[in-house]
Order: sequence, then C-alpha cells, then structure tokens
Amino acid sequence: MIPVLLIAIPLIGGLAGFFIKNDKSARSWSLLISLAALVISLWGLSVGAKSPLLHADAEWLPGLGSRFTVGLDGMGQILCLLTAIAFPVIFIATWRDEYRKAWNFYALMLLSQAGLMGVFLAMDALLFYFFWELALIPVYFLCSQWGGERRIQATFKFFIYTFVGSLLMLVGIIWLYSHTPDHSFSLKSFYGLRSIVGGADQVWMFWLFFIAFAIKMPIWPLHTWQPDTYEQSPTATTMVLSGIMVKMGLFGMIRWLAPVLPLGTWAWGDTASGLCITGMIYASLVAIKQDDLKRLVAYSSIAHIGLMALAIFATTATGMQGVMIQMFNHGINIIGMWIVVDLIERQMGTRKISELGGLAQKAPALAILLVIVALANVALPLTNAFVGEFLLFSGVYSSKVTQYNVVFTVVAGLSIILSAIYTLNMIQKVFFGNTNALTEKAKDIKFNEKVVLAAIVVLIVVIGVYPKPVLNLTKETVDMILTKMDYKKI
Amino acid sequence: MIQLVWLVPVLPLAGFLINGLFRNSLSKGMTSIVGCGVLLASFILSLLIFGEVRQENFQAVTVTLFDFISVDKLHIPFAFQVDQLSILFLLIITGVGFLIHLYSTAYMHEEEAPHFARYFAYLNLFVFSMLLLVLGANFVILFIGWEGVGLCSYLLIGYWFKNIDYGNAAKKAFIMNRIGDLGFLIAIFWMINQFGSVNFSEVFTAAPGTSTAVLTGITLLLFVGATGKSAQIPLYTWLPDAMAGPTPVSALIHAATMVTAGIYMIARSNILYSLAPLTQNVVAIIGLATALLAATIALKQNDIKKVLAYSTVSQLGYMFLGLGVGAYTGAVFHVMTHAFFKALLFLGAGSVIHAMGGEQDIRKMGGLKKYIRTTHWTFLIGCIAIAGIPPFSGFFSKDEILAGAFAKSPVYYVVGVFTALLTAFYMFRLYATTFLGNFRGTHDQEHHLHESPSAMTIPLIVLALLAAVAGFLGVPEAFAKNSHWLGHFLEPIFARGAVEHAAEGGVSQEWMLMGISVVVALIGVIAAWTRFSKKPDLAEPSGFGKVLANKWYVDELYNAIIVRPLYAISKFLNNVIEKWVIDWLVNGVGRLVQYGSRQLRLLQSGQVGGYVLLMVIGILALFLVELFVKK
Amino acid sequence: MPINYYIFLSLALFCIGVAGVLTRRNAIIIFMCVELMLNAVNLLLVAFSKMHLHALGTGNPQAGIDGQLFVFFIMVVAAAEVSVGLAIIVMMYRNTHSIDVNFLNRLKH
Amino acid sequence: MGITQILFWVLSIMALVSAILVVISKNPVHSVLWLIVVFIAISGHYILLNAQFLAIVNVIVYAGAIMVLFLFVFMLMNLNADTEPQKNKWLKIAGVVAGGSLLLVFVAALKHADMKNQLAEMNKGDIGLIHNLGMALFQDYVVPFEISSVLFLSAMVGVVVIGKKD
Amino acid sequence: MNAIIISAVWGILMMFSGIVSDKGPFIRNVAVIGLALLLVGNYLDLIGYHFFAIDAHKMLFFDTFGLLANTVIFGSTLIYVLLSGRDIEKIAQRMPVAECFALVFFVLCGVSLVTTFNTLLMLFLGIEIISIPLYILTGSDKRNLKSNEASLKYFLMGCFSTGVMLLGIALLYGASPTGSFSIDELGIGRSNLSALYMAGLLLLLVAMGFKVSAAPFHFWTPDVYDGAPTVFTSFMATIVKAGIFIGFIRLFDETFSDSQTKWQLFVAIITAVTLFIGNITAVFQQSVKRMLAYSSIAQAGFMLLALLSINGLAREGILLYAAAYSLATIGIFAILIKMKDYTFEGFNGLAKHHPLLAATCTIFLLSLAGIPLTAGFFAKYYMLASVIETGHYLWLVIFAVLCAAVSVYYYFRVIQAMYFKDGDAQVIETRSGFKGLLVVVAALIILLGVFPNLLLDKLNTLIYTW
Repeated sequence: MIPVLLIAIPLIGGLAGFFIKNDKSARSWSLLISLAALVISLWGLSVGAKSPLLHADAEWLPGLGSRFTVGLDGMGQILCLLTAIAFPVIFIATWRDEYRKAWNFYALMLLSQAGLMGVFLAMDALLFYFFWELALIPVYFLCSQWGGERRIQATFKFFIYTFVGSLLMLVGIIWLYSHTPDHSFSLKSFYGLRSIVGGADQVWMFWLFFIAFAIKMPIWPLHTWQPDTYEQSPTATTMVLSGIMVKMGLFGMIRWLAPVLPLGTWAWGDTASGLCITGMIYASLVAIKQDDLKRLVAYSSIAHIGLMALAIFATTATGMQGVMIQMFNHGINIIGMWIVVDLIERQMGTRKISELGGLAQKAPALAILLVIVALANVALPLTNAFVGEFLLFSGVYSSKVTQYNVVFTVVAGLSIILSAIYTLNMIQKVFFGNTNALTEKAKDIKFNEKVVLAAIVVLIVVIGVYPKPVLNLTKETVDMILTKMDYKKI
Repeated sequence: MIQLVWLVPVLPLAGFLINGLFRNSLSKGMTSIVGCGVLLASFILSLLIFGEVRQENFQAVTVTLFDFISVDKLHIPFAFQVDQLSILFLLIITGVGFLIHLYSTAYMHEEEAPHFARYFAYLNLFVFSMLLLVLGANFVILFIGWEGVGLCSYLLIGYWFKNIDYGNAAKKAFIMNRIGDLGFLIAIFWMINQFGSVNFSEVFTAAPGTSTAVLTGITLLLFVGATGKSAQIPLYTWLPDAMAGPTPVSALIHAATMVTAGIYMIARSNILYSLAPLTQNVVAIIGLATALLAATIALKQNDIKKVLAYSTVSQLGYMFLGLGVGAYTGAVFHVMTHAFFKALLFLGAGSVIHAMGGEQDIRKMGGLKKYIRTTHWTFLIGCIAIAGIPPFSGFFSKDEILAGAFAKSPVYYVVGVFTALLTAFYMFRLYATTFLGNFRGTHDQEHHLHESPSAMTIPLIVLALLAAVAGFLGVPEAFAKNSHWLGHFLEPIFARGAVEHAAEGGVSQEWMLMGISVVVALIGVIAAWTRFSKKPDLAEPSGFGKVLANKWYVDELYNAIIVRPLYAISKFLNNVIEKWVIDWLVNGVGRLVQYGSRQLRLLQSGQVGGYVLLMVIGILALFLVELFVKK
Repeated sequence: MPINYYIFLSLALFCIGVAGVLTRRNAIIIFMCVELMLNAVNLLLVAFSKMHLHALGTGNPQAGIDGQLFVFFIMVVAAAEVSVGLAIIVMMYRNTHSIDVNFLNRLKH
Repeated sequence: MGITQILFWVLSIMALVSAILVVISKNPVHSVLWLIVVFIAISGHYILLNAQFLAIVNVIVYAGAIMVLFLFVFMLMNLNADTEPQKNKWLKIAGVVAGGSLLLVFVAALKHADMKNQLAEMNKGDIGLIHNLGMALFQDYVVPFEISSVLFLSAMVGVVVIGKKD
Repeated sequence: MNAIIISAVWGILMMFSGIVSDKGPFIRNVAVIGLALLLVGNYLDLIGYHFFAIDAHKMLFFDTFGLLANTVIFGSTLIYVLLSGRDIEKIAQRMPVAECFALVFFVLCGVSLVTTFNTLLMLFLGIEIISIPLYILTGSDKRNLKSNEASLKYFLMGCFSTGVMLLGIALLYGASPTGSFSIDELGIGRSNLSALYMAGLLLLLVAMGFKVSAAPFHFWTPDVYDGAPTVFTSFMATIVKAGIFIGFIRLFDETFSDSQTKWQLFVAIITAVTLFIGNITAVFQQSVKRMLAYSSIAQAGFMLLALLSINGLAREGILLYAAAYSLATIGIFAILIKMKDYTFEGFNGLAKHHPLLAATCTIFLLSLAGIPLTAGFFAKYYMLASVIETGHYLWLVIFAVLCAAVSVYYYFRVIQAMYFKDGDAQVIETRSGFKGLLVVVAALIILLGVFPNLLLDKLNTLIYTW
C-alpha cells in the first residue's frame, strides 16, 4: 500500500504536471506533490517494520515470471525517506530559479522521483531495472534541456555511459533469471541463486553488475561523466543526481549484487576495494585543484561514495550500518552544499572560486550555514557524517574478508586529511578574505533558503548527536545482507 | 551532585547557542554576561563536584547520558567519567577559562556587537568541547571533544577572517591537527578491533592481557594524535602561527587548555603506556627534542607572542618528557602550573599589546615597567614561575619531571636541565627587552601607553597569585611526608601505571637535583638580565642566530617536501591524468565509433558490382568457415 | 550418368553466371547472366529429379516429379522477372540515356 | 562410351563454352545469341534426361520469348560493341577470381557428397512427359499454380505502372 | 488461406477501383476496408473458421504462429495506410494510386504465403510475389533518378539473390531423401548433415539474409531505402521485413531445427557482423532517412538473435519485435514524410513548433532504442533472453547490448535536434486525424512496453501447444 503510493503519487503528479501550463502553479503543484510523498514516507516509518502496509504485490508479467513486487525494508525506508525529504527541500531551495517552460521541468523532476522511489522499493529484478531506467530518462531531459552551455554533450556522455552500464546489468539480470529454478525475477529467487550459481559464473556476473553500479556511483576510473554532468546540469537536477541518484549504485550493490553473488563479490572484493580507494585519494587530490564550485563538490562526492563502496566490500556489520546511515547523510549534506553553491551562483553569477571572496562579511548567515554543512562534509564530530564515516572506517578496519584491511583503512584515511584541505581552501577563498568588486554587492540569503538550510543543519546535528533511530532502522536489513554475503556458508 | 556533571559542559553550550543565534540582537553587555556567566556557573559546579571527589576512597563515577552508537557488538555510550583527573582539568578549564573570558570582555571591546558575540560564542563552544574532551568516559567522546577544540581553535585563529594570513594560519592548525587525528582514529579502530570497546574502564582492564606489540602500536598511534594537538615534533609548527588569533585565545587555547589535551589523553591512558615501554621512550625523546628545539627557537624571536608560543611548545615538551618517563603526576602538575603562569604571561602580553596599541615587536618596546605597573609585576611573576625559581609554582612541577627524567636516564636529565637554562634565559630576555631599559617605540605610542582596565588586570592578579602559590600543591616528599597533595589526590589514576621515581634515589640525591636546577635557572636569569636590561639586541640575527630566528627553516622544509609536492600532484592529476588519460580514453571510444563509421560507410560504394562482389565474398567466407574452421 | 557430373556442370554454369554479373557493366547483360544462373539451377533440379526417380522409382513411379514442376515454376517467375526487369531498365534508359550500372552511384555511403 | 555419354559431353562443353562467350563477348547482341545457344544446350540435356516438356518450354519460353525480348530491347536502344561500357581490368579480374573461387569452394564442399555415386536416370522414366506433369500440376500443384497467377498479375500491373507514359 | 485469397482478390479489386474513380480518398477507403477485411478473415482463420475449403496438399500450413504474424503484419499495414496512405498521391503528379495499392495487397499476399508456407516452393513463390511489386514500388517515382537507380539496384541484386536461393533449394532437394520440397520431410532426422544439405542450408541462409538485409548481404538496403519514395521505404522497412523474418524463422525452425548446433555459428557470425555494420555505419549518417535505413539493418541484427536461438522465447519475441519495430518505424517515417528537410538539421527545434510530433517521435525513437516502458525494450529483452536461454553465445549478447548502446547515439541525435537545438523545422500540413493516430500508436507502444503480455499471453498459450 505505502510503497505503491510512494511511486504513484509522484508519477501521477508528474504526468499531470505536464498539463499545468503555468510556471507558478506548476511549481506549487510539484512542491505539494513532493510534500505528499514525504508525508507518506513518514507514515511508512510510523507503521512499524512488520506492518503489511509496507508490502505490495501484484500480477505483472506472468509469462516472464516477473511480478510487480514492491516493499519497504529498513534500507528502503531510509532511502525513500531521503528521496522524500530531498525533493521538497530542492523545490523550496530553488524556488527562485527561473526555468523556461517550468511546468515541464517540474513534471520531469517528479517523474525522476517516481523512478528513484521505484528503484528503492522494487523487490523484483525486472521491475528494478525498469525503474532504474525510468529514473534516468527524465534526468537526461532535465539536464540537456535546462543545463549549461556544454550541456548536450555532457549529459549525452552521461546518458550513454550509464546506459551501457545498465544494459550490461540487464544481461546479468536475464542470465541470473534463466538460472533461477522457478524462472522468476523475484528477489527471493535471486537470493536463492547464491548457492546455485558456481564461482566462475558468479565472477562474470559480478562484473556485469558491478560495472553498472560503479558507473552510477561513480567509482574511479568510470567517473569522468560526473563532474561534467554536475557542472552542466541545472542545480536542482544536480542535487537529485548527487544527492540520491548516486545512491542507486550503492543500493544496487547492497541489494542486488553482494547478497546475490557472494562468491563473486568475495573473489573480486579486494580489486574493487582497490578501485574505490584509488578513487577516494584521486578524487580528493583532484578536488584540491578545482576552481569551479560544482566540480569541487562533484569530486568530493566521488571520494565519499568511494568510501561507502569500500565499506560494502568489507562485509562487516559496522561497515554496512555505516553505509546505510552515510547514504542518508551524504544525501543531506551534499544537497546542502548544492544549495549554497546555487545561492552563490544565482547572486554572483559565477561559480569560479577564484572570482569570489569575502562573502562572510556580506552574507554572514550564508557563511555560517555553509561552514556547518562543509564541516559535516569533512565529517567533524557531532555532525551526521562523523557517525557514518566512523562506522565505515571501523568497519573497513575490522574486515575479515580481506587481509589488507589495515592498509585500506590507512590509505583511505588520508582522504580525511585531503578533504579537510580542499574544503577549508574553498571556505577560505569564497567566504574569508576581503570582498572584491564582484562580491561587494552580495546580499545575505532569503527566508526560504534560510529555512531549508536551517532544516538541513538541524538534521545534520541531530543525526550527528543521536543517530540511534536511524541505525536501528536498518539493523535487520544489515544482518540479513551479511548472512547472505557470508560466502563460507555456501 | 555528580549526576549533574552533564551541566558543566551543557552550560557553555547554552552560552554558545545564545550568543550564536542572537548575535545580532544582543548588546555587548549582555553577551559578556552570558559568556562569562555560564563559565562561572560551571566553575562553581565543578567546585561542588570537586568537593565530593576529594573525599577519601572516592571511586570514579560514570554518568551515561544516552547510547551514542551501538552496532552489533560495538556500544559507544555518550557517557561522562568523573574522577580525580577529569575534575582537576575541569577546574583548570573552567577556572582559567572564566578569568580569560572576563579578560576578553575588556580586551575585545573594540569589536562591533555581532562579532563580539561571535567571539564569545566561539569561546563558549571551545570550553564546551574541551569539557567534553576531559569528561568523556570513552575514547570516542574524547575524540569528539578533541576535534571540537580543533575546530574552535580554527575558528578563533581565523576570527579576523578578513586577513588572509590569519585564515591560512587557521587552516594550517586545523589540517595539522587532522593529521594527528587520523592517527588517533586508527588507534580507536584498532582498539575496537582488539578490545571490542572504547570505554576507558573496559579497555584498561583488558589491556594487561594483550600483547605488547599491539599496545605499542595503539599507544604510538594515540601519541601521533597527541603530537598534533599538543604541538610536538613533527606537527608543532602550527602553534606559533596560531598566535594570529586574539591574545586571550592564545592564552586560553594555545597555552592553558587545548594544547594540554594530548597530555591529558596520555595521562588518561597511562595504563596502556606503562605497558608499552617502547612508546614511553619515544614519547620521552620526542618531548625532550621538542622542548629543546622550541627553546632554541624562542631565543631569537622578537614577537612577544611568538616567544611565548615557542615557550609553550617547549613546556609541552617537558610534559611529554614527564609522561615518557612515567612521572604522570609531574606532567599533570606541570599542566596545571603551566596553565596558570602561561595564561598569565599571555594575558600580560595581551595587556602590553593593548597598551602599545597592537604593537607586538619587543624591539619597539622597552622600559614599560614604569607605564604599566600591574602588568609588569604580574608578568615578572610569570617569568619567574616559568623559569623555575622556588618557591614559585613552575619550580616544583618542572623539578618533579626532571627528577623523573633523572631516574629514567641521566641523559634526559641533562638535556632537560639545559632546556631549563634556555627557558630562563629567553624568558628574561623577553622580560628585560620589554619592561627594562628605556622606551624605543614611536612618540604617539608613548602617549598612548596606559594601564589596562580592571577587567583585564584582575585576572592578571588572580593568575599571578595562582602562579606563585600553586606549586605548594605538590611539594616534593623530600621536604615533608605527604606534602605532595596532588600526588595523593591522583593516586587512584596513576597508582597502577605510574612509578614515582622521585623518592627512589634517596633524599640527598633529590636535594642535589633541585639545587642544580635552581642554580641553572638562576644562571639563565642573571645572564639574560645583565645582557639585555641595558642594551637589548636589536641587530638582525646572523649566522646561527639567523637559523634560530628562522625557526630552523622547518616551515620551509615542510613546504618543500609536503605542501608543494601535494599541490603539484593534484595539478598533475587534474590537468593530465583526468583530462588526457581517463577522459580521453572515454571520449576515445566515442571517437573510435565515429571514425569506424566514417570508414565503414565507404563500403557502401554505390556500385552494384561492388555490392555483389562483397556478397560473393561473404558467401565464400561462410563456406570457408564451414570447410575449415568447423572441422 | 553419375549425378556428380550434373552437379558440377550446373555449378560451373552458375559460377560463370556469377562471374558475368561481376564483370559486366551493362545492366541487361548482368540480367542475362542472372538468367544463366537460373538455368543452371533448373538443370540441376531436373538432374536431381531423375536421380530421385532412379533411387525411389521402384516404389513410386512419380518420384522426383516435384523437381521438374519446380523448374516449371522457376521459368514462370523468371518470365515475370524479365518483364518487370526490362521495364525498369527501359525506364532507366529513358531518364539517363544509358544502361551502365556504374552510373548508378547517386546513392552511396 | 555410349551415345548418351557422347551427347552429354558434347552438350556440356557446348553449354560451358557458350556460357563463357556470353560473359566475354563485347557485343551485347552476341551475348544474347550465345545465351540462346546455352539454353538450347540445356534443353538438350533435358531431352537426355527424358524431360521433354521442360525441354520444349525452355526452348519456347527462354530461347524464344525471353531472348527475343532482350534482343528487342537491345535494338530499341541500338546498343553495340563500341557503346558497350567496360569495367576496368582489375575489377574484371576480381570478378573472375571471385566466381572461380566460388566454384572452387562449391566443388570442395560437394565433392564428398554422400550421394556422389548416385545415378541420374537417363532417357527413361516418364515423369517428364506432359501428361504426368499436367496431372501433377493441376492436382497437387494447383494452389501454387494459382498463386503464380497472382505473381503474373503483379508483374503486369507493375510493368503498366512503370511503363505508362505520364 | 483466408488472408492469401482475400489479399489477392482485393489486389485485383484495387486495380479496378482506379477505373471507378481516381479520387484518392475513395481508393484509400477501399484499401482500408480491404485491410479490415483481411484482419477479420485472418482472425477467423485463427479461431478455426475458414471461408474456403481448399486442399493445399500440405503446401501451406496454417499454424497459430503464422496467423498471429499475419495479424501483426496486417495490423501494422492498416496503421501504415491510415498514417501515410495519402502521401502516396504526393509522390508524383498523376500517380497511379490504385495500382500502387493493388501492389501493396499483392505484397501482403506474398507475405501471408511466406508466413504460412510449408514447402520451399511456396516460400520461393511468396518471396517473389513480395519482391516483384517492391521493385516496382521502389521505382514508382519515375521521373526521380534516385528512385530509378534504387529500383534497378534492388532488382538486379534481388534477382541475384533469387538465383542463390534457388541453388540452395536445388541442393536441398538433391539432399532430401524423399525427393520433396516439403519442409517437414526435409527436416527429419538431420542430426549429421550431408555436404549437399549443408551447402543448400548455407545458400538459403544467404538468400534469406539478403532479403532481411543481414550483413554482408545488406548492401542494397541503404541505397534502396534511401532512393525509394519514403512512403514505400516505410512499407518495405517494416511490414515486408517483418513478414520475411517470420518466414526466415519458420524455415529454420521447421526444417533445420534438428541440426541447430551445426549452423548456429554461422548465424552468430552474421548477426554480429550485421549488428556491427548496421549500428556503426548509422552513426555518421547525415540524413535521417538513411540513418533509419541503417538502423533497420541494426534492428535486423537483433531479430537474427531469435534465429540463432530458436525456442519459445524466440518465437514470442520475434512477433513482439515485429510489432514493436513496425509500429515505431512506421510512426517515424510517417513523421519523416511530413518533414521538408530529411537531414538531422531539418529536425532542429521541432519540439517548439510541433510539440506533439516531437513527443510522439521521441517515443518511437525511445522504443527503437529499446528504453524500458516502450515496446522496444521487451522486444530486445526477448531477443537477449532467448539467446541467454540457450546457454551459449553470451559474448554475442554482450556485443549486442553494446551495439544497442551505440544505437542510442544516433537515435538520440534526432531527439537532441528536436528538443535541445534551436531552429525552425519545416513541416508540411498535418491533419488533426493524423496527429490523433500518431498519439494512438505511441500509446500502443507504451502499452506494449508496460504490459507486453497483452500480446504475448496469447502466444504463450498458443505457441507452446503448437
């Protein structure tokens, strides 16, 4: 019931949105819809994990052995909540952005929300793939319609890139499906495969899936689409991309890869981890030299995602919990970052760090909020990210599936320092120092932006101080996944 | 009462929130009242708690607020631990903190209200984090405070954010701390992996059962953290730069409290260290080296705050020496006394700077003693105390450490004493150049000279008193039995870990040691006094002096071997690898397709003959496959 | 007569036809070569039909008749093709006074 | 070596030679004439194989009607040797080589055919007679027969559409 | 049988309808009625009610597979005529519309032969009945040199392939133990093949490959599709191709399924080459029409996957593919015909001036690209699934999806042109009826994309009983 609503409300709302030929009302409409979705997902949190309301199942393609099965488990809850929170926040934060034919813009946004929800809710491989693409298409149009001047090439690259990945995944899905004893796409039968599919095959399948997810996350060296796309897309879309979409990759790995192909995951875990770590350090280093705020955030995001992926391969309860909570945190924090970037860009008309400076004098409130968000980005204690990264690292350190756990931790740890470097550089160059001709006329932020950022800050601190509820939410999922991932038990 | 300990940190937090959120509406008066009031309140609260703690056979109390993180086997409660050590630090922090807040109200008075409020908010936040650090009942809470204070020092160093250099100094501080923190974090993960817990109680009880190698590793990593926070080699260079912050900040954070966090942490985990002798030696050597290095540098500094900063580094080195040789009480004792006299000295310096209208170069001062008397006297007391001349506090604490060092190895002792000599020398060089002789500043500076308001002088006086008498809390056993009150007080903490060497060598030896150090100190004092009171050295340093003046070129070294390469690499990755390797490959695929397309379409020649020919070739190919390949 | 002879004979004719198609530019000649190919096939079919008769004739006197009928149909189709083909060629000739296939190169790439 | 064999060889050589001549002769009209010779030779084979009906039809339809049509078109366009376009020599060689190798491959593929020692019934067996063929055609093959009428219709219509002046 | 006879008869009727009146609408309506009749008749056949009791002597076999294929094909023809029928008149002045429709019907007759043949003779006749009218239709724009050229090229190469096909048939005949052309007799017990049989098989593969434009026998396709009047290009590229494909599958399924392992490799090679050439070459095209020609080659490559793995999934899939591919392509061509300029630039900014055309066109393109929620996705899905089901040729599958990714490149170029590039795309008048129909087609594609079982459940039940 609830899952269906979560998908249906934005979907229908979005489709309807195409026909509101008026910018203002379209905007309000989309906000309304997204708030409705938020309410629903909160309801979903309230009903309790055992409630039948959290699952829905219907005949879809009997011939293919695929059913319309959706459900909210812990991980689904947390990610749906993130999605549900993100969209209203985005809509309010970008309330003042102007778009040509805004109704199409908002409609597409809602459609992508529907797709994302679907991805997080689907309990059926084919359905999962469906939503996976459904989330991609609207974003493609959003970016190449309302993006920057190099938008078309950038987003096209992004689209083809991810499309290649998802097609490979499709092959993997079909292959697995054809090996399920009951010829079904259901998650259950897929989880049954871990003992049926032999090691050699699992390795192949692992790569088919991993590439798809790695592109989405993105993991080095498959990341080059990301900075361009983030730079070129309209900020609202960038928020969706970086706040939620990248989680699709992690989510996919946790739900559809690791437990389904434990042998493959185990066999290539170290290699993949190596990639993740290389990515973290690489991205952090590159981030230091970025002059474009968007690119900076993009690279920092690559680094953070790499850490989460790393923790998945570590296969420890702490690490997995860390991933869960960090997926949420990263979403919140990076959206916060984007909001600030958007504000700066809209006021100053530039994202070039070198052209900015001394904003703290003109816009103290903005400065303070940014500093807090940025500090969350560098995982300072009592911010949400600290909890996440602490768990992630300690998970990686105590990993039993690799003998390199210490090396991994130490090397990955360097990214903590690097992240401090580039974040503080950015803060200093943008907000401190003296104002220049451009930043002279800067004004402080408006009410709605204050509200949104304040809300984000509150979330940051609250989760940073009292993460327990979030952790409890995903406990069962984590245990389930870990038991499935235990390759020794095959 | 102890159950209310959570109020102690929460009050400053409240202060922070009030000052932070309403910074635009609050008047300066209100701000200062809130800022200082919360501190006073928690100081009183700490006193009350102290009253309970100091009773005999008091057992450490753990106050658990809530469950912070709990994932399958790992449980990290958000808990405070009240025992002799933490209460001692509690008193120092809140006490000295309060005085410095008070001092600030006057010192920062030129700032406009919002920034004034911002200042106090930061200060309160700092106190909050520091209290968190010392109260935490497990390493994670400790770490939270640990990074919290780092943040606050970052914010306060960069308080005047318009000045890029200050910003850089702040950044440097934060990042260097981060480097240390990484070590700390890894140590924590190791502990989790090893003991399955980070709570002091559990870790320390489990420690004796674990292999020395592991403990050495953990303790070394913890020490890396300490070097960052407490400005030891190799991570000390941030502290002198940190003087960019307002002087009271330097007094509170970069002298009295934060920088002693490392000492606190090691003292706290003394059990682990006592089980890892290797680490102890490392700590001792590093500490000693730092003490010496910093002292030498301090000899040639002309910025009044820089001198104090390096003396701080040097004194911290002493404390680590104490920790290294197992004289934990001595170390903690020195933390306390140092807190008093160093705070005093900084505030004094602040008062001087205040009087000089922002001038910090001692070469432009001189003969100030007749203009600012209170400051002068208090500053003098501070100098004597740090120089280690009995009966002022510095003497007792430093002597205890030296005694411990001697017990460990005479070499330590000799170097320590030599450092003491230097300390006495440069402190009195500072004193003499600043207060004696005749005024060398500009004319209007001379007019401007005036004694600071009482809000500044009162703290000075109080601190001066403390600096003078605090030593009697730890009178060596040599004078009278059980005269070492602090030692008894801290016994429950260090009983198992520490070994009190002091008594071992017999009373006579101890007298001798004291004698030596006193003599040495006096030599230094007199040498400096005679040399600089009349004709201070204003000449540009040359030869070896130049090297010292330039701080052994360590900053330049770091720049050359770390900072620049880092930026170079990042530039290389960004401009070369990213663009011309990875992305080039990705786009290369696209280009390859394009190219292939352009070539393939030439097959479509438009000639029927050609088409048929290709068809025939296709047929041929199929038959050839059939004939040969399939066989 | 061994069937192989017929097989190779008609294959030879067929390939000559193919070679013709490849070597000539005159549309009609090309077309004629195609006719040659068809005839080669016809011959082969007839030969096979007789072969089948020889093989199965005892049981079924009508064996192999399908082959010859097929040939009949091929002729039918060939006739139809010729009519259409020549029509197209003529139309072509009307527009460009040539029947050279090399001139058919407006459409390429 | 009986008369049949002799005739077989004669006809075969005749067919092959004239087929080659079709391909190589410069003058299109000559090609047509040589093609007629090929057809006649093939008809001869039909007779050898005792398929009189096909032989007749082949002569009438092919050698008669169709070839005349070809000739007619040639006359219409009055093509002759000197207007005959020539491919450049390399393409020709390529074509010949391709055709030759095709033959080679076919032969290679079929020389081991399992029925290579099967015989083709010569000059006896009456399935080739009009009577039998007619029976079969109008009983079993009536449907394809009708269908082929559709084929003719479409061809007719087509020719009309194309050829109609406009 | 109904379909064959009705289409033939209606073809003749169309010829004479030209005499009654040469008004375009009238002729079109007659055609539409005919098609409706065809659909009905075919459906009656499907449910086992035959108008004519004719003994085909096992030369035709009306199974559900063939008849369903007919339904799909006639259905798409109906849509085709409704969408683009009136554009036939516009090809040239004094265009013999009636005759053209007659030819279309004859082609349909051929198609319905090819979908239900049971002897190679019928296959041959069917193919010829399809080809000969197509030669004409290709050249129907008489004054247009491109049209002539296309027609002549098509004709010459078509004849050549006919020759190849006949040789193949002849060899098979020789190899057949019972001396018959009937595919059920050819098929029996062919686990190990005589050289003759194998040669015949390969030649048939080549000839049929030529008809469905499989590389390297595809060379006629781009030129012919490009040269032919766009209306008929659409017809050729969709309905005819689909029909012949059904025949292709049927032939190999019925005749050679026992020896599948022997020839799978060849099909795999051809498929790979086709996918490669089709997709890669399409990338560089400047004219949308020509691009679609190449894309049709690429799509053929995908359909060949069904031939590679002849199994239940393949049979269902090929029908779904035929439907999805035909619908989408007909739709795009219908829009393309309305464009003044066939190059990609010609589509610039279409979305601004004609949002509806752009939107529907986008859906068709997405379907061709095989994006989920469109019929094209499930079509491709079935192809891939069927191959994976066989357990071999995973490399081919991966290669295929990579090619599909390439295909996105050129399909999306159109979308980019329509939506993200500025320009004023010139469009000749479009009636509201036309637009409405486009929307219906698009809706149909989406519907099949979400619930393919609307079409497939029938098959599941029917095919497995067959």
